[in-house]
Amino acid sequence: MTFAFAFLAVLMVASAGVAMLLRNLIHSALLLVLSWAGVAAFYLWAGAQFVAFAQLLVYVGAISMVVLFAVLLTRRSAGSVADVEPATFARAAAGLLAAGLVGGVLGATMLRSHFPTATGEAPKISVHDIGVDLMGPQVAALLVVGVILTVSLIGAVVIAATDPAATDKEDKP
Amino acid sequence: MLGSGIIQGLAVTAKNLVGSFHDPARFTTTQYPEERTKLPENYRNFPFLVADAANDPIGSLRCVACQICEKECPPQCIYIEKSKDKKPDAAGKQQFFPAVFDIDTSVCMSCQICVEVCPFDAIKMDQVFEIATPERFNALLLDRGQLAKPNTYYQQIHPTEAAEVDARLAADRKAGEEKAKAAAAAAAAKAAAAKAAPAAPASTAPSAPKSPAVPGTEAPKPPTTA
Amino acid sequence: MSMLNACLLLSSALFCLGLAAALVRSNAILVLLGIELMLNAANLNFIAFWRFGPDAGHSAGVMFVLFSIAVAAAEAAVGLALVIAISRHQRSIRLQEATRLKG
Amino acid sequence: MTAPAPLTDSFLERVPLLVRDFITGWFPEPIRWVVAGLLAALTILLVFATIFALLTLLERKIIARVQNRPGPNRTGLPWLPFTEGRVFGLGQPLADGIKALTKEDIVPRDADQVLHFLAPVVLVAFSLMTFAVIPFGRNLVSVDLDAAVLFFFAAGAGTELAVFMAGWSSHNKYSLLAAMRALAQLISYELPLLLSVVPVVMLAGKLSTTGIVAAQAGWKFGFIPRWFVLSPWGAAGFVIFFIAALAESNRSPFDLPEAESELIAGHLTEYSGFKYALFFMAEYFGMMALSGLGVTLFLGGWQAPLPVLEVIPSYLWFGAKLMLLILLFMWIRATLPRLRMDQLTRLAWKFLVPLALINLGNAAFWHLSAAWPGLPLQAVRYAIGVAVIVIPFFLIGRRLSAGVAPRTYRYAP
Repeated sequence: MTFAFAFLAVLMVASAGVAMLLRNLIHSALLLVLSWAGVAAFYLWAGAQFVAFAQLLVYVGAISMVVLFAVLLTRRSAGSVADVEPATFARAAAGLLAAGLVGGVLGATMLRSHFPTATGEAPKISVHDIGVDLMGPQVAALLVVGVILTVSLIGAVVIAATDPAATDKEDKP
Repeated sequence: MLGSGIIQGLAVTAKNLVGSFHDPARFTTTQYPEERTKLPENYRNFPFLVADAANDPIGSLRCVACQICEKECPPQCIYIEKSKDKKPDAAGKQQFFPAVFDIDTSVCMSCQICVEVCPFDAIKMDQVFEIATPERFNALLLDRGQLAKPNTYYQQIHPTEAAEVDARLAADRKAGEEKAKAAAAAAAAKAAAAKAAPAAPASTAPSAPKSPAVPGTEAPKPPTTA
Repeated sequence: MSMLNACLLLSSALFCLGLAAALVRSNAILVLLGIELMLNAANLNFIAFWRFGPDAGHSAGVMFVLFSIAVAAAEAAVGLALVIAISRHQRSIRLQEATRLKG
Repeated sequence: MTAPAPLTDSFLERVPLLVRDFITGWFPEPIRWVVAGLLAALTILLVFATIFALLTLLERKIIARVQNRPGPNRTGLPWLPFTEGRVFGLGQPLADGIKALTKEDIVPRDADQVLHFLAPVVLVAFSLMTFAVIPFGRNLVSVDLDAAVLFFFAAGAGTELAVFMAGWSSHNKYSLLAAMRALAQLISYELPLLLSVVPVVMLAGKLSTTGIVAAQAGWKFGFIPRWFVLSPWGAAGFVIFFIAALAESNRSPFDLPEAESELIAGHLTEYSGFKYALFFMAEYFGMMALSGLGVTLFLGGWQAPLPVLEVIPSYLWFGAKLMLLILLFMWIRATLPRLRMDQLTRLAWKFLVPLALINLGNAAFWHLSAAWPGLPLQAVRYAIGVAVIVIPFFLIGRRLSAGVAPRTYRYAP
């Protein structure tokens, strides 16, 4: 139990950390996919089967695809899959410092505070329960999410679609 | 309707799939080394030498080493050495024979000119197309042992043409034999007459050696492959 | 240290990595990926509390993660559409150069 | 998986479970479930690898017959007696396997070595994982998950990633183009695939594959099976599912990622030897897995089509239905030419997705009208169900094919 958790934790943190350090964008994205899969495995470990598969489906199946597609569409030449040059040193240092501070605060808090925990078996939640919950108490949220998804899909298409006037201007020398 | 074309296409392929199992008109493949389609009669590739006796092909070649084909061959793929001695041919007449008869099939262009010029119907076109060899030089150079094939084989691969040739040869031979017989008879009669009347004039005597005894020695016949 | 604390530590580590990526990297896609990672770290907390919290078995944690995943998908779609639009307009996805709207 | 075989079933029905229990019986209790799991994985691997080997031959034979050729029929098994060494070319898969194994494995110098190696491994691993949730027979499912359908698609998502990895890591223009095509295609067709599955989940009320098969049990009037494919929404859903499955498994006519006339071999261009064989295997595994899911969701899973035929063990029925779908795959491959990229995406977004959405409403209507009394009302219900899906089909079809069909050819009938 603990061993599995430790393994997953190391997998997630290591792959995410290496992903953030790599200069090759595709490698970063694929390593992040591994990290997301690790999160899904964590859900599975915690007993949330449905959420785990949903995570896998959405992150590994959909978001990673979109990310990779974006990488391929935005690269300018064959070599430029490798990252654009990093920010200035000062900016990087500031960013790292901020992240480190947040991490320090969070970590310290986690280590010191004591949360009441329930001991015992993993709570059972079946797909049926989730369905009843989604259609019952959470139906308003479900509808809102549906609207958000639709709007964002249309918005994404509109934003990414080529503006005919703009391309005409660009193409004509 | 959208998709009707797809259904039509599926029907066509299904018909082919089923038909290939029972309809020989659809399924035309022959399993080559085991099954063979019959070659067309006029198919030809490389020449071979016709021999009259099946049990001794080299000994009974019709070829008399006249070397006409060697001279006529456009790519010059034929090489002949005439024998020093003579031996009797099918009709019993003394003839030269090819001591060496080589055809380089890597050079031969299957033009059939050798067949057309041969006055003795001794060289014909073969139908053997499985001529792949593991070696480039000697294996493609055929000597008279490999080239000699019996007349029965010729009758098998070119039945119509072979029948014509055989009929002509037989007629020639018959004519020759009759002439010889007539000549012999005449000679005998003459001898008898001479015996009976030694004083009779000998003016008819030289006609006997002039008469041809073998059909092959007659004037060349036009080739019959047309 | 209880299991819950361990999970929370893990999630804060992931969160920090995501934050660092979002702040330090200048590639728009990597920044977006960092944000996704932060979102995942938050989701991890929900599941951790659902699993080990005192009110274990209440489905709110799972529900929240489900909605969060759905919204993350929408966010990724819009974000990457924006990245593509930016790259089309300024021929680069360096965020430092996307300053056209600066006053 | 570790449930014992119920004694009510016939002996033949119980054979696989009995064998499993026999083998797991050798091991101590605590690790029995591990052994059972490994056994299931091993069985799936062996059975489907064998089927894969035979399918490669069968496919070549069928396509050959469609083109009026005999297909591979010479490679035999030389040690078999009385066959003169050739049994319908049954040795061909073996020969192909040996060839693939002994070929040189070439990795391009500029390739991304790690990803280039990982791609086929990931692909085969994920496509094998999908078999875990398919019930191959009564009580024959490796993992009876609560959210099995979701698992199936989640695992299937990994294969898309692998195709991309293969295409990108090869450092080859054609491979990269193929990878992009594959991504666009898989994203496009994931949607109709999922949308065609949703009605099934909705009416069965379950995400578990065993539950969905159980929901299709029983007979109408005592002899018509209650398979989903026999209802109007089920038939439409099955067709949509099947088309999307063709595209998802990169099969002709949707094999754009490996369109040999345009992209050499697509993402497989830089692969050789055993890695290529793995890709080939994964394609067949994907095809079999999707067919298996189609059988489970729409064709009643392992259930017999007639009550009388239930004496035949359920796994054989599943195999027969699976074979039927795979033959359909091959038949279509032998018939249809490859689509163009724009036609491909148009088909998905303008035709399949709207129809799948309408079908969702259709299924809802079917569900709500289940209690209509009397045979005439049921007939009306059926007619409405057919009309709801056929009328939009005609309308969308007419709009899509406006100006392009029917085509007339000057020199062909």
